[in-house]
Amino acid sequence: MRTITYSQAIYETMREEMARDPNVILIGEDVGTFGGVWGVSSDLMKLFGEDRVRDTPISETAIIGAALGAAMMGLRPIAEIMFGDFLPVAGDQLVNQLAKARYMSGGKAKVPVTVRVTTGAPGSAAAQHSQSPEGWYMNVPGLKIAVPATPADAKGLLRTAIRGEDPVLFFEHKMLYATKGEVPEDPDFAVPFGQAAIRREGHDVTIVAIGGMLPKALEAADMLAREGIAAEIVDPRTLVPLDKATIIASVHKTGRVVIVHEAHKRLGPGAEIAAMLAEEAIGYLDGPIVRVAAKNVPLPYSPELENFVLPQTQDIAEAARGLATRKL
Amino acid sequence: MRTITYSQAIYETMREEMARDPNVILIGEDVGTFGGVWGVSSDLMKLFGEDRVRDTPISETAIIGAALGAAMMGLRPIAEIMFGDFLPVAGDQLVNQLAKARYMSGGKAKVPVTVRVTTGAPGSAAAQHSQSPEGWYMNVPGLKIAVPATPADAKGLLRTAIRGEDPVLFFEHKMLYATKGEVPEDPDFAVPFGQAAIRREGHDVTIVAIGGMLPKALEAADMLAREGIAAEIVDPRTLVPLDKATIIASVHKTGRVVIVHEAHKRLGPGAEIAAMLAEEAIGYLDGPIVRVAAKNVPLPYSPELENFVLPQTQDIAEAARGLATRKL
Amino acid sequence: MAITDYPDEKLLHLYRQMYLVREFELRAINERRAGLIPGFIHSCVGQEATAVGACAALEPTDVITSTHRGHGHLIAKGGEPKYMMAELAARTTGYCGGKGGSLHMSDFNLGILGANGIVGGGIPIAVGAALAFQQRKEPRVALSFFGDGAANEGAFHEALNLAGLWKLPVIFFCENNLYGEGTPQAKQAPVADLAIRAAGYAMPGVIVDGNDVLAVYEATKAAADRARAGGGPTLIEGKTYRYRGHYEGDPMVYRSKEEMEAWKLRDPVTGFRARLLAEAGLAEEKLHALEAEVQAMLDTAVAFAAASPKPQPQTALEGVYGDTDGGLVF
Amino acid sequence: MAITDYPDEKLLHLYRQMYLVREFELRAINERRAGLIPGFIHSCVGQEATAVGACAALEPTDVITSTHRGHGHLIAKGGEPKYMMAELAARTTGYCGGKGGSLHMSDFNLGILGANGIVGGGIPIAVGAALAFQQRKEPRVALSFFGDGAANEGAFHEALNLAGLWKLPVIFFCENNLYGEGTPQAKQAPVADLAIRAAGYAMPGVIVDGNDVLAVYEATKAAADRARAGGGPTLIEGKTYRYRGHYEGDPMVYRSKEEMEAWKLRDPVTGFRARLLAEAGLAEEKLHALEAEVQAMLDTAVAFAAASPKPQPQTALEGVYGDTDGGLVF
Ligand SMILES: Cc1ncc(C[n+]2csc(CCOP(=O)(O)OP(=O)(O)O)c2C)c(N)n1
Ligand SMILES: Cc1ncc(C[n+]2csc(CCOP(=O)(O)OP(=O)(O)O)c2C)c(N)n1
Ligand SMILES: [Mg+2]
Ligand SMILES: [Mg+2]
Repeated sequence: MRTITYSQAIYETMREEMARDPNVILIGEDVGTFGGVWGVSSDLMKLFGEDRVRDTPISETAIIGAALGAAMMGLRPIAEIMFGDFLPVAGDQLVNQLAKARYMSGGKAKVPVTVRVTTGAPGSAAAQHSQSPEGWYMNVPGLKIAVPATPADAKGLLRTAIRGEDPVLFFEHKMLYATKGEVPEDPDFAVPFGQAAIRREGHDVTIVAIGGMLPKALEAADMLAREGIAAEIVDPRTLVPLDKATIIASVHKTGRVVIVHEAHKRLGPGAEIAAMLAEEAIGYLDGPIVRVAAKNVPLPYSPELENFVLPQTQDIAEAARGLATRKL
Repeated sequence: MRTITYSQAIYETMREEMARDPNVILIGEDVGTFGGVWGVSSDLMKLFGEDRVRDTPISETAIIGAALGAAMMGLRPIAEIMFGDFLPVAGDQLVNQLAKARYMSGGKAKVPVTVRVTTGAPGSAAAQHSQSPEGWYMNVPGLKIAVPATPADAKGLLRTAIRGEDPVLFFEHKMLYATKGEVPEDPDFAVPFGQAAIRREGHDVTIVAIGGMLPKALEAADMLAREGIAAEIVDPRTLVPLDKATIIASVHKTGRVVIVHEAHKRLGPGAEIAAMLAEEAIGYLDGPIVRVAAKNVPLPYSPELENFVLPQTQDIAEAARGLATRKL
Repeated sequence: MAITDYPDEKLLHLYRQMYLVREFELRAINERRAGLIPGFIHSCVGQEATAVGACAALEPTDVITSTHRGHGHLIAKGGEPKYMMAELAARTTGYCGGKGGSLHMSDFNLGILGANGIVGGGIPIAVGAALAFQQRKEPRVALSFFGDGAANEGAFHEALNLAGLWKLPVIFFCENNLYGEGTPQAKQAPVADLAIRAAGYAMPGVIVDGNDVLAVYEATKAAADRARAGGGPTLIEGKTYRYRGHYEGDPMVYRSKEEMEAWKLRDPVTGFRARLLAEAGLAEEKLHALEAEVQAMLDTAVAFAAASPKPQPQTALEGVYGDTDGGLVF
Repeated sequence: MAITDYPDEKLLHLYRQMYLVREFELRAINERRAGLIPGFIHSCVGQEATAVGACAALEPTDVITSTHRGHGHLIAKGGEPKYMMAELAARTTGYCGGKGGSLHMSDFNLGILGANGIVGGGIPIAVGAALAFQQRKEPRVALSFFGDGAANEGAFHEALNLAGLWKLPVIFFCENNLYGEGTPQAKQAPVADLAIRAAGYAMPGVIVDGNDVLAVYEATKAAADRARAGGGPTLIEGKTYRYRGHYEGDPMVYRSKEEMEAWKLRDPVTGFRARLLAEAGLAEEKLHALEAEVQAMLDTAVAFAAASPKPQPQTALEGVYGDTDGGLVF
């Protein structure tokens, strides 16, 4: 299988879906001429025209609202919000309109909108350009939330989002764009929502790693392996819906679990996974449920401070080691 | 001690603090002439003038931004957002500006802003006027979050918020406004943040009840008492900061815990409490951590549907009973 | 256009619709008091001409977004009173099966994309619908109703800018009823005429007498024709007044009896009725017949609502998502 | 006012400030390449006259809010290059102790309420500051800088409406540099002159040559005087141009060399220098001396930044809250 980057995988999927279905359009700030500030939309405007790839003014509320209205009329818009930090600028349209339109109408409104948005700290971008908002809308029923961690998932989950019937927040981690991986060429290759992936098998401790934390978790698992500790790594792939069964099965096997995300710890997405396990699988646990996450402070600019605030490979390894070597 | 309503307690506190400190102002939609759509600000405009009690246009972003800027200049604004559902309309000012101003400035910016906002379902108000957003901003460091459940706490926590140095989201539950309780007359009576209250002692099961759920939890405890089950009820009072010690101590005593909130279950505020317990107190637990919360669907209009979606006294009693009578 | 230039049917249709809106509201208010309707109602009594005049200028394939004060818009766009009443009564037969209520009624077949509980929330959605029409080169128009208060929300600004920029086929219809809840328009914006904001978005801004259904119709028709021809959006401001409280139960401390009485002299429904008789020469019997028909229709609507089943609690869990995902969602 | 009507010191001050802004930016860009500065920089090279002209019209007790392209605003309002450079270098001695960086620098003693990473985010904050001034009857003014792109955000609209309504002492200064990132202004708004939007908020809208520091100064002074006298807000649009990429590293595929070259003929800094010599009759030595002084100052600033300590990791946990709550917060 060929190897491409996460960024290319997203680009390809948009190109393929736009070629396949004239109802798919892309709107957002600088997605056209500029090719996206992250370069992801590249030449799509040249390929599909200014009508289907639209540079918008800097108006996040209008972007999401326009995507929603267009979807109601039968389009399948992809809306790009440049930084996850800007989602609150469009807060009402996301929370009160997009998420609820179908339900409030008694199930009649059709709202297939994919909101592509970046997440995570790219390094010294400070408090308003480094956040990981994956959890901010998990308490809002109606939205689905995808957190692809590999190029193949970026492709497969994005295809599912675009072809699906629901509003999806699709989180692209900035530090994953350049990562490479094998991606199937099948033009219908898709990854269903709600199916976690076991990224590495192990029986000593489960590490649930969300989005951009996967590479760090894999690194940590390598370190642990050298110490004789076999970590199993579960990548949930989507937070809504959440594949409880796979996570629970892994915890059943290992009895220990570390949940890792780059979002702040307090009520980050890991809190839901931990709470779910404490409710549905507490009998399988041989120790505390540990969360490794960003500390509860805004992201600072200084690299020294930022590194301290963000969860590091060492932190993951340490937490997992602590659990695995713990006397029961 | 005299008995007043939750609503009066809030009104009184604003009146007293405005009389005490000329820097305290109140701004919001219909807070003046109309006296607040919930009636809470009553005659404050008459008492303090149109300068200090300002009816604003319908512009939530401007309201929060104006409060923030005024606070930076030394005022202590109270900003009212009529329904918690509208917080996302001011999303950026809350999440990226108000919450982070102090930190981003290296601790220099002063942002004593109290955002008073209603929460909870008042009955058949449907999906955009019934939400419980207490958890939506818990993942945003910099904000404090108060969830008063009694008239005395409404007074004491509000005073702490107004006199404090930090931005506070102060959640007033619509169904609590008319509830009555004893409230001290001491003009400096204040309730510190981060100190939970034991609302009822018991040794069989802990019920952590947030905000508007307290009356229902007390009712459930009465029912359980008649069955011989002694429930201990913990009211966290503030979600940020969270009084972990009191919650953990109660769980240590009872070994069983039910967490109750009106917010949707998925990543509602209870997830953090559950995750915290699973991380810091799992050894004290004799059973799963159960959350009783609104189901993960938007709030429907029909009373039958709404009652089904919202957590009821019966649900709390059932969950607590299930834990307390469980074979270990 | 003089009233006599309109065909009788058109005039009768406009009158019938306004009368229906007015009487629907009065029925709904009654039925709420009587206990059939559980939720709040923001009635549009007094504002019938903006709803009816604007929608009369639209084609069936055109679409609207509406507001918290939306019953009139829905009826004017073809909404059926019985499904509306059933929705207000929270029945399975209602437009949203009882899930939406007054604030969220919609009928996608009729191009009614939804009332809205968020002030200004529907404006960007209408722009999105217009974007789809432009994209597919369909000769359709979207119209967004909103109040004077909504014109101060950020969503208004972003929506109008995008529409003006892309020359989208959309009409922004501001019903300026002089109040946003208890706050007079003059305390919400420093300009009395919100239509002047149109210039900031390079679109025409038009002010009409919102109590004159023909004036509203003509202004909207002109805007719709322009939009359909690729001429882009228009901002229309209809000056009108609501007779009743912001919501039913509003103590209305914020305005004077005199003001209210003065506006009632310019009643859009009875005023138009008088003109039909005096200027258009229509026979009163025709109006009587039509009024009786509307009353009968409303009797039926109320009976239909009352007789319809309440939803089964478990159905609350349906309709959140379009993909079922094998039940994994919850 | 003719250039000869200005006292020499004033002219020299304006030139010095512009020269300092320009040279600060070039140093910062260099130091970023050299590795001293870890984060992104959005330089304002080419836009010196708007920053300096506007701030020169303010009093020390007045305040500003700034943007992602804020170094010039800060320097113009009195910000010290060494603390700025130290902040860019993420040192404890920087304006925010290394927590803010380019996007969030502030100095509350100087009335600099902060750069901002959110387009349009600072506009409502300036309105709030003005509210405090009005409330306390202080003769102070708030000025908010923002770009042409920001004028399409909802926050702009809500902020201007509130300011116009309450006649707050605030100046909205739009630096229209013809682009928002890679998108030309003409593709962001359907109006070329954003100043016309002022009419929608009942405030004056003024267009100035943003590359002419005196024109900017005069327009801002007039607005500040009006604001201080209770006359309310003004929207000023300064037409200008940025020479460099949106950020350092921007490939600039979206504009032509010709366009860039044409604007360089109207350079705000060198153009003003030439006028000082030709029209104001200032001696070149004076300018040389001043330029040398600025260069020395910048040498010091860079050295200061480089020699300053990096923050201790644990200090990341400080400064989130003003009340400590006995450590309970985390
Ligand atoms: C974002 C938001 N803010 C506030 C409200 C509360 N609210 C409901 S209707 C209303 C007044 C709206 O005024 P206007 O737009 O003039 O419409 P009208 O009620 O006069 O028809 C307000 C403030 C809301 N529903 N949504
Ligand atoms: C709310 C928000 N949307 C988008 C961005 C990304 N962004 C940063 S600067 C910029 C362009 C701003 O254009 P303009 O306001 O004209 O200022 P300029 O960069 O030209 O000085 C954009 C889109 C942002 N920072 N914040
Ligand atoms: Mg109104
Ligand atoms: Mg610009």
